[in-house]
Amino acid sequence: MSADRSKPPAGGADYTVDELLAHSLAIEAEAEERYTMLAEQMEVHNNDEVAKLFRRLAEIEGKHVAKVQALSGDTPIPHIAPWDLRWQGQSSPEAPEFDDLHYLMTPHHALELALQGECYAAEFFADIAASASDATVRQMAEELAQEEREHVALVEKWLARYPKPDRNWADDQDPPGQE
Amino acid sequence: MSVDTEGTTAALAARDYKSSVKPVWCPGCGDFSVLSALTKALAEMQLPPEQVAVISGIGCSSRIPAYLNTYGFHGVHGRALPLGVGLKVARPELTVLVSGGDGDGFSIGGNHFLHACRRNVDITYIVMDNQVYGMTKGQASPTTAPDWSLSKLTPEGPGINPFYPLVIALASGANFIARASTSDPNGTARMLVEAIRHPGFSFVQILSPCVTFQPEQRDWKKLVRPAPVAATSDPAKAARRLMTDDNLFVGILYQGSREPFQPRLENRLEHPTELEEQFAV
Amino acid sequence: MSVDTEGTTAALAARDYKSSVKPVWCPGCGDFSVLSALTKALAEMQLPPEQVAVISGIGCSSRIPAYLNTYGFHGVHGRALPLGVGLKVARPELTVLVSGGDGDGFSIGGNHFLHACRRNVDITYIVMDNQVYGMTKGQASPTTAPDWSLSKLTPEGPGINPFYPLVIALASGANFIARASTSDPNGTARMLVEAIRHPGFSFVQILSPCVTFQPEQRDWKKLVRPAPVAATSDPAKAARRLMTDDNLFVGILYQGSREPFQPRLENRLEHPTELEEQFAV
Amino acid sequence: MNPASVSIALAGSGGAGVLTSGNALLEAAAQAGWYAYLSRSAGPQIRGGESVTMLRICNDPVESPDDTFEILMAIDWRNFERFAAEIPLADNALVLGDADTGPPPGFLTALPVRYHELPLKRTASGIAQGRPNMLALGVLAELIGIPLQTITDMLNRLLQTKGQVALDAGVSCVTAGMELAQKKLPAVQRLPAPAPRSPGERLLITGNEATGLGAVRGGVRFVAAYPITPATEILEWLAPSVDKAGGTLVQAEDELASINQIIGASFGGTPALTATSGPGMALMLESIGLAVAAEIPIVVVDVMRNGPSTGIPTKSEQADLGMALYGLHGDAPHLVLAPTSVADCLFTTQWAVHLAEALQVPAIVLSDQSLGQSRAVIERPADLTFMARRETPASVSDGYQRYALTASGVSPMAIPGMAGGQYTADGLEHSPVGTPSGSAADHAEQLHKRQQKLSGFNYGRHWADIEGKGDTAVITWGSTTGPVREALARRKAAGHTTRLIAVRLLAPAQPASLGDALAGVERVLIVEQCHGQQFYRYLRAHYELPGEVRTFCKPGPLPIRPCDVLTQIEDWL
Amino acid sequence: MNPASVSIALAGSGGAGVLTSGNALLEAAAQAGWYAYLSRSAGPQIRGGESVTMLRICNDPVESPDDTFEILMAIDWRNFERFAAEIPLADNALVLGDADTGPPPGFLTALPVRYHELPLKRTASGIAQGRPNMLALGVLAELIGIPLQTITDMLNRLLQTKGQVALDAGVSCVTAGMELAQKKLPAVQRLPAPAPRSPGERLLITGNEATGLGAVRGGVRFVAAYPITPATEILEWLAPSVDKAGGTLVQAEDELASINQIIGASFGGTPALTATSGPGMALMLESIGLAVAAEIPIVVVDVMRNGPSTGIPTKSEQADLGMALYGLHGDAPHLVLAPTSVADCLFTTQWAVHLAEALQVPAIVLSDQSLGQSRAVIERPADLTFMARRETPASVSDGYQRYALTASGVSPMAIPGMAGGQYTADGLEHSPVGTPSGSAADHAEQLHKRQQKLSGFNYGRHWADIEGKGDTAVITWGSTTGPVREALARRKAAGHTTRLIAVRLLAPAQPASLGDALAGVERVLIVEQCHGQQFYRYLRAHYELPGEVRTFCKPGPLPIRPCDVLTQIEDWL
Ligand SMILES: Cc1ncc(C[n+]2csc(CCOP(=O)(O)OP(=O)(O)O)c2C)c(N)n1
Ligand SMILES: Cc1ncc(C[n+]2csc(CCOP(=O)(O)OP(=O)(O)O)c2C)c(N)n1
Ligand code: SF4
Ligand code: SF4
Ligand SMILES: [Mg+2]
Ligand SMILES: [Mg+2]
Repeated sequence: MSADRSKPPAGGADYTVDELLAHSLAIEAEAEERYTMLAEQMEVHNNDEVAKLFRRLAEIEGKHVAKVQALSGDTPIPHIAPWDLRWQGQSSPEAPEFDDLHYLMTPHHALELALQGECYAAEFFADIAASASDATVRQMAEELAQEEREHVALVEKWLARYPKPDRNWADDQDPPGQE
Repeated sequence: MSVDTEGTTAALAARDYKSSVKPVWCPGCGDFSVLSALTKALAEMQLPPEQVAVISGIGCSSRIPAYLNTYGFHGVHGRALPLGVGLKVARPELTVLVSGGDGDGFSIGGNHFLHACRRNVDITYIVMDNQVYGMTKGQASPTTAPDWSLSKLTPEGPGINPFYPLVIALASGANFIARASTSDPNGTARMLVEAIRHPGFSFVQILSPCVTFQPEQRDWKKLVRPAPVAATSDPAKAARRLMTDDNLFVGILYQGSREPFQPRLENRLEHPTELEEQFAV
Repeated sequence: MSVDTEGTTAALAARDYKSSVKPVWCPGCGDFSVLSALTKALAEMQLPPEQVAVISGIGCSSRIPAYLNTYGFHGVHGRALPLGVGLKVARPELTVLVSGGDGDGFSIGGNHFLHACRRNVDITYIVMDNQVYGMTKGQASPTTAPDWSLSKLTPEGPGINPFYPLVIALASGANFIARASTSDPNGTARMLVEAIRHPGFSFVQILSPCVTFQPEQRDWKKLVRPAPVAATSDPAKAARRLMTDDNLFVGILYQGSREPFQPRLENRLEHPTELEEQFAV
Repeated sequence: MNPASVSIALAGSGGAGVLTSGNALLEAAAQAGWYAYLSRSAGPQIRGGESVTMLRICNDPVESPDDTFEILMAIDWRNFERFAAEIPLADNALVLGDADTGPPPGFLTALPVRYHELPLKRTASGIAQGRPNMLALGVLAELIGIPLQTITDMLNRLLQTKGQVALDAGVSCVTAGMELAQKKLPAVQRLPAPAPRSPGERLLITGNEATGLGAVRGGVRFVAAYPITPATEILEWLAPSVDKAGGTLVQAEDELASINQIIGASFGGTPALTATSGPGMALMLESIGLAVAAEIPIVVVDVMRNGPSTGIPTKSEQADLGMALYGLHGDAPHLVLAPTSVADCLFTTQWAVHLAEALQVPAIVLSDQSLGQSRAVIERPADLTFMARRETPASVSDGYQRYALTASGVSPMAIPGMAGGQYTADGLEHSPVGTPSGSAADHAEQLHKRQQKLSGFNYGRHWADIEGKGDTAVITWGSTTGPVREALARRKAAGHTTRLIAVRLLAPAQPASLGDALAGVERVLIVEQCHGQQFYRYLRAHYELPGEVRTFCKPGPLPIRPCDVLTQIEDWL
Repeated sequence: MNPASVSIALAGSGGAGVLTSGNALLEAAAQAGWYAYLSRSAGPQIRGGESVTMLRICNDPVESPDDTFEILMAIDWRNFERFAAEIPLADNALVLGDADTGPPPGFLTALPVRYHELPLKRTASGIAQGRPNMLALGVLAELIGIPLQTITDMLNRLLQTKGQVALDAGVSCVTAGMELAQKKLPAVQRLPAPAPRSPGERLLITGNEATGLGAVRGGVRFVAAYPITPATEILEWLAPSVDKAGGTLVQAEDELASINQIIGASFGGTPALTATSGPGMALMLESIGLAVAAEIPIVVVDVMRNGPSTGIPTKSEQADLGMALYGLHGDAPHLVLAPTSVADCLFTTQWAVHLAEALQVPAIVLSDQSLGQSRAVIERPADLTFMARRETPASVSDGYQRYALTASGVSPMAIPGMAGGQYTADGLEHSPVGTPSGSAADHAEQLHKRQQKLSGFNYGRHWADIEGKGDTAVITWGSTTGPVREALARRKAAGHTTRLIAVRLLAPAQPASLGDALAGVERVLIVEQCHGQQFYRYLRAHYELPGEVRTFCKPGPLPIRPCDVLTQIEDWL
């Protein structure tokens, strides 16, 4: 039942400003936390290269959190329970899903995941911008979408540096349970 | 815990419930998602971490307490539930969660599962079900399919009827019964909140893939779907519904209203030596 | 064993299955009736006593093997089922019966009950249910009513949901499930014959009064009545029927057709040292 | 000379009421001011079996059965031969039976005893609601010299719920019994009159009840258990009592659950206990190891019965010692204690709670069927200071280390609810913070800490009961202390001093203290009630025993009697 | 002089394949004709963690790690410091790393070693499907002197299912590795060429596999078990093997089930075994007591890991000795045996099956992680005569007594199916017929019988490995035998003889035999791998130790090395 993570709720993306802020904050905070957890996983599994990438991505998302907070100015962003956040997928558009990880993954894989997340986020905000009735919402969403698009470009640039690994990349030389 | 400038304690965020210990789970393991859902649930409830205890047995999944900033107890294999029951009965004001794996809970711990459901102490039991013994490197657990032949111990498959946790929970009298999936961490978080809030024994089975020994479980996210009907408080209805269950419906199956088991704990003695009088000659 | 005048072995009578040991049970105890029904069942089947093994745990009811002229094993509390499973799997040609009490089988032995139902080895499990621990002088068992307050250990009653053995047996996958009552020893004998004949794991709960610690159970004979419908092989139907069960209907509830668990036990080696070749250098 | 004590056996079958009248006699003797000690033995039937009540009455505190019985009274003789070995009769003992219920067994009348018949049944049938056992009570009261008034007072209390008719019947029967004795029986030499006592000065209690009382006094407020003979009465007493004290008792589904429930409760800060017997204790060992590793205080009482396996569930033996000392896997230091008498069940259990809490460690208390199910008059214990007092951190801050290395080895323990103290208790080896660790250094450190907190603690004088002087010492433990003590008292009365060392703290071993206690000793006799010399092997393993060493080692179910010990010593010297 | 052995550590993380290439190297060395011994250590992660494979190659059979490593090769250095304590390096050791995966940890380069860099990753990336670990294999093969052909043959076998490309890649990598070594590395002193061997003369096997093999050879045809580290591989090997031999393995729901399933099967006449580790064994104790009382032969293998509680599940220690010896409640005599080497896992398990069956008693076999998970080249065992042969009644008639008192204490056991032999096996104390009995006489008789059948049996010379002469003796057991034996061999080479006594039969104790073995000894050193002196306490309890006694007692997880033992002896003398 996996739906498209990039989409706001079907037939009802008309967020208020508060809602938009709450959603964007949740999306960015989740992404920051997720990347931090993924970096830890790679550290524990001695995949330093990917760990560093995830740390870097976490930092970027951290800045995004700050950015959203800045957007809201002095008015506190209302809290929405995670399950009341509205989008079509089961998890937030931007953060990679836990089960997409592999301990032997390469930077290429990591960046593909990141790229997917950034694209989803960009589309998500773009969709809102396109369908919102409130002008402030439209403008804010467009701003956020633009930001995400910049990220997409950045990640695409990084990705170019890491060619697709050969298809045996996940071959485990010491498969578990072999002893 | 973040403190705002006025010096009053600000709201707790999910990350405030995480400890600094890094999980040893395999990247990709469903248990990460459970950890994330659980911290979200605790944050939503704004439970002070020191008022929460998370108790587990042994297994990959049972390592979860150390990754949380609550009180924790990583006990022995199969005995998490009685640890939790003892703690809750003696300290009813605490929020007690018990968590672990399908091997821990349904194989060696099966008896405690039955009797914890019956006893209905107000705790929440979270089983991260991956249909395998992850920690001991891939043997069949009670929920494993009879023809799963990847374990050296049962090279032709365990060959026995799987254990259906929700059915057993219902048959034994659990007060809240639900199934969640790691592919929906926010939905899982909500279900955990409801489970924790519901008085009495709450049981949440979470389909949590073992990417190492059951890699095909990555497909679960494509297969799970919401239960077609809402929670019921009628055991008979719940039972009927379970008959058509393919173990991939997620949602709250049953919410009962049996009174939780909780002795009063009220001292009625001036001094313990009063108890000697009955023997005095 | 009676031998007829021609020197050929005559039919075995029920008494040929009794040993010379006199039961220590309280006069009036339901277990006498179970003993009688069991010997009748064995006689009806004309099973050679040496081909039958009766395995038990600890409790008043668990004393039954010594009163029989079959092979017997009076094991430790709660572990009769694994003793029986091990014996049957290793010696499939024997008829293996496991018997005991509700405390032995559902409290300390609950996990083995679950897993024996699942494993479906071709044995018959007879539980003499008196809703009490007779042997240790009257404490609540899992099947005891929550408000039964005659035990000093639970002076206000155990206060917990009773264990429903038939429900759990069905939920865990037993292949034959029935309830009998000591007030009808012949009906019980017939049910035991059917249980023994039915392939796979057969479970028979026998309502067997403890006249000493549950004297009101003497009234069971007035209350039990035959199940209104015949046995089914459809678990869903059986489950529905259990929803209206008041635990006093006697009869066969369910007869399934799952294949029993029985490894082949077929030597494919000329000599065990063949197994060494894989290590040879 | 007046006799020092009188021992009476009261036999009967099928609801003859020998336990009721035995207990009534015990209570009356206690009310009259004597000390007394009652034990019983019964057939395998759940009810209606043959049984004997054995009572010893004395002017001084009594903790052991005597060598022989002066009086044997049978309401009937059914299956009496099964008890023959348990009731050695004194020469010239008074044997009383009722011809109407059948003749005494032949082996009895062949003994040098005085057999008398009493028409108990017939006399009782002449009294409305009359019962032979109440007549027997009257007979015995008269023989011993308990005044009718004392018995009447006691019956008034005992039967108050049964109504006036029952009470009248009781009094009539007792009176008739007294008359029968006066008319039909020779006078037996009576005990001296007891010293006057103020009421409430002493307790009439079983070892199992005393254990429960010690637990509550020590601070236990959570109990989880699974019934098992002969430990169940501890639980039966505790269920309402711990509830009154603001705690609770949970009947668990099995011993695996009960041990883990108490560990959970204690993790939560509540002193917790379970009681069981050998088979149940065996099931608990894995989780007791968890409490060792995670440093959670708990108390586990094992009321020993005859092993191995199910053994003889209703009889006494001291053969779980090895399991209690060594039964945990890995290096798992813990406490093992054993009460030395019915009275001491109270003290030792209370002390065990105190020590377990102070040292954050499991304490195993080895009682046995004989201590647990015997009922005795004991001195009322002082309000001892040994209470549960667990060290908790004065304040918890970010760097809190649950398993910090401290001078004593005991680390202050945060309790759920203390903000900032959050940690995860773990059975995996761990660092001082509690994080799992496979490092050799962490393992060595924590092994050392857990051992040293026990070995470095000052247990004071209670580690053993040490009495007497001389160059011969008897070392014993648990319920055999009573008969040994009595044997040595007899030797002393005969002018020979012998040392008694009854070890209360079995683990950790106290070699220096035992060394002191044995200074100057040339002969050591080791007395224990088991077959496999478990105590002797333990002593050899952990202590230096001076001079010549002999063992007296006899399995249950028969009790060791003072004369058995005396014979061992006298044959040697 | 040629070196006696060469020790190599191969480190790497995250699927670098150090186990695969370590095993390949082991196999190649074995094929080449050497003896070898491989062990490994890994982080707590289930997969992808850091790990080291440790290999020792030798001209003679080898049963112990050496004091130090001559060669350390790292595919990468991630988390290597965690293993530092496990890999003591020889002075001048060759340390090899790949600069492309990062520099070696500072503490390493500070040591007096020769550090060389090898471009493993880079070279591998130039080969289709090339892998650094295969290069490392080539480097090491070249250093040791294993011919390319031997490696190629071995790769042909190992990779046959992976296809030609993988095989070609393997061969290319190994060849490239050999060239790298020739070009970049100094020559190391090589072992002498191995003696020529006929194929199949020796086995390459882990202790766990050898245990399984011993079980099947002994006659075991039913196995029930619950997985646990580090015993699981016994079960993994047995599952298909016992099936081929006409038996079966059942994965049970828990250890309580597995122990009772094997008791049930053995009651039915089928020799039966389970394998577990400390925590699981603790759960089995109650039921092992049942097998003692009911006299049912079973074998329980405990592959020990670090305790207490969950401890360190993947590491080795000898601290379950106390539990194995004394952990049963009541007086419950049984057998405890321990293999003294990887090879001996086979013999000792087979002998245990034989003894258990002959004596109708449970036998506990104490292996440990180090024996169980090490893989070694061993001599192929002779077809030993120790087989399961249970005494059954020649004919059964009405008066059949299952627990008859016999001269040996062993009573012929009827097996279900034998007409007329019907009896009820019982954990309650019983009469010779098997009827429950609470009588003191029956209890004493059966206790005596059960003890005497063990103590009166002639175990022959296998009770211990006894080697050497002299007035100093080292007593040890289990896996520490290897390092002790090697230490004493070194002393002998230096002209000093020392006795070795490695006890294989731990219970029942054999005091007379040990007395003989110790004749003339003045100094005894006791060596064991635990914290609580369990073996020393056991020896004190059951044996007389002559002269001065010292103990060398070190907990896991670090192995005891020959030099540790040597130091102890040399510091003393
Ligand atoms: C008494 C005991 N028996 C066996 C084990 C070994 N053991 C550790 S974890 C485990 C199974 C874990 O499976 P599960 O509970 O499903 O957890 P997962 O690793 O799959 O999350 C087993 C058998 C043990 N630690 N203790
Ligand atoms: C390990 C263990 N725990 C507890 C006991 C004590 N015990 C003996 S029988 C029994 C309960 C028996 O109840 P049930 O099985 O219902 O049999 P019943 O006597 O009612 O026929 C208990 C708790 C024991 N023998 N072993
Ligand atoms: S082995 Fe399976 S369950 Fe364990 S951490 Fe890895 S993926 Fe998760
Ligand atoms: S106590 Fe109850 S169950 Fe036991 S023998 Fe007596 S009546 Fe039967
Ligand atoms: Mg699992
Ligand atoms: Mg019962």
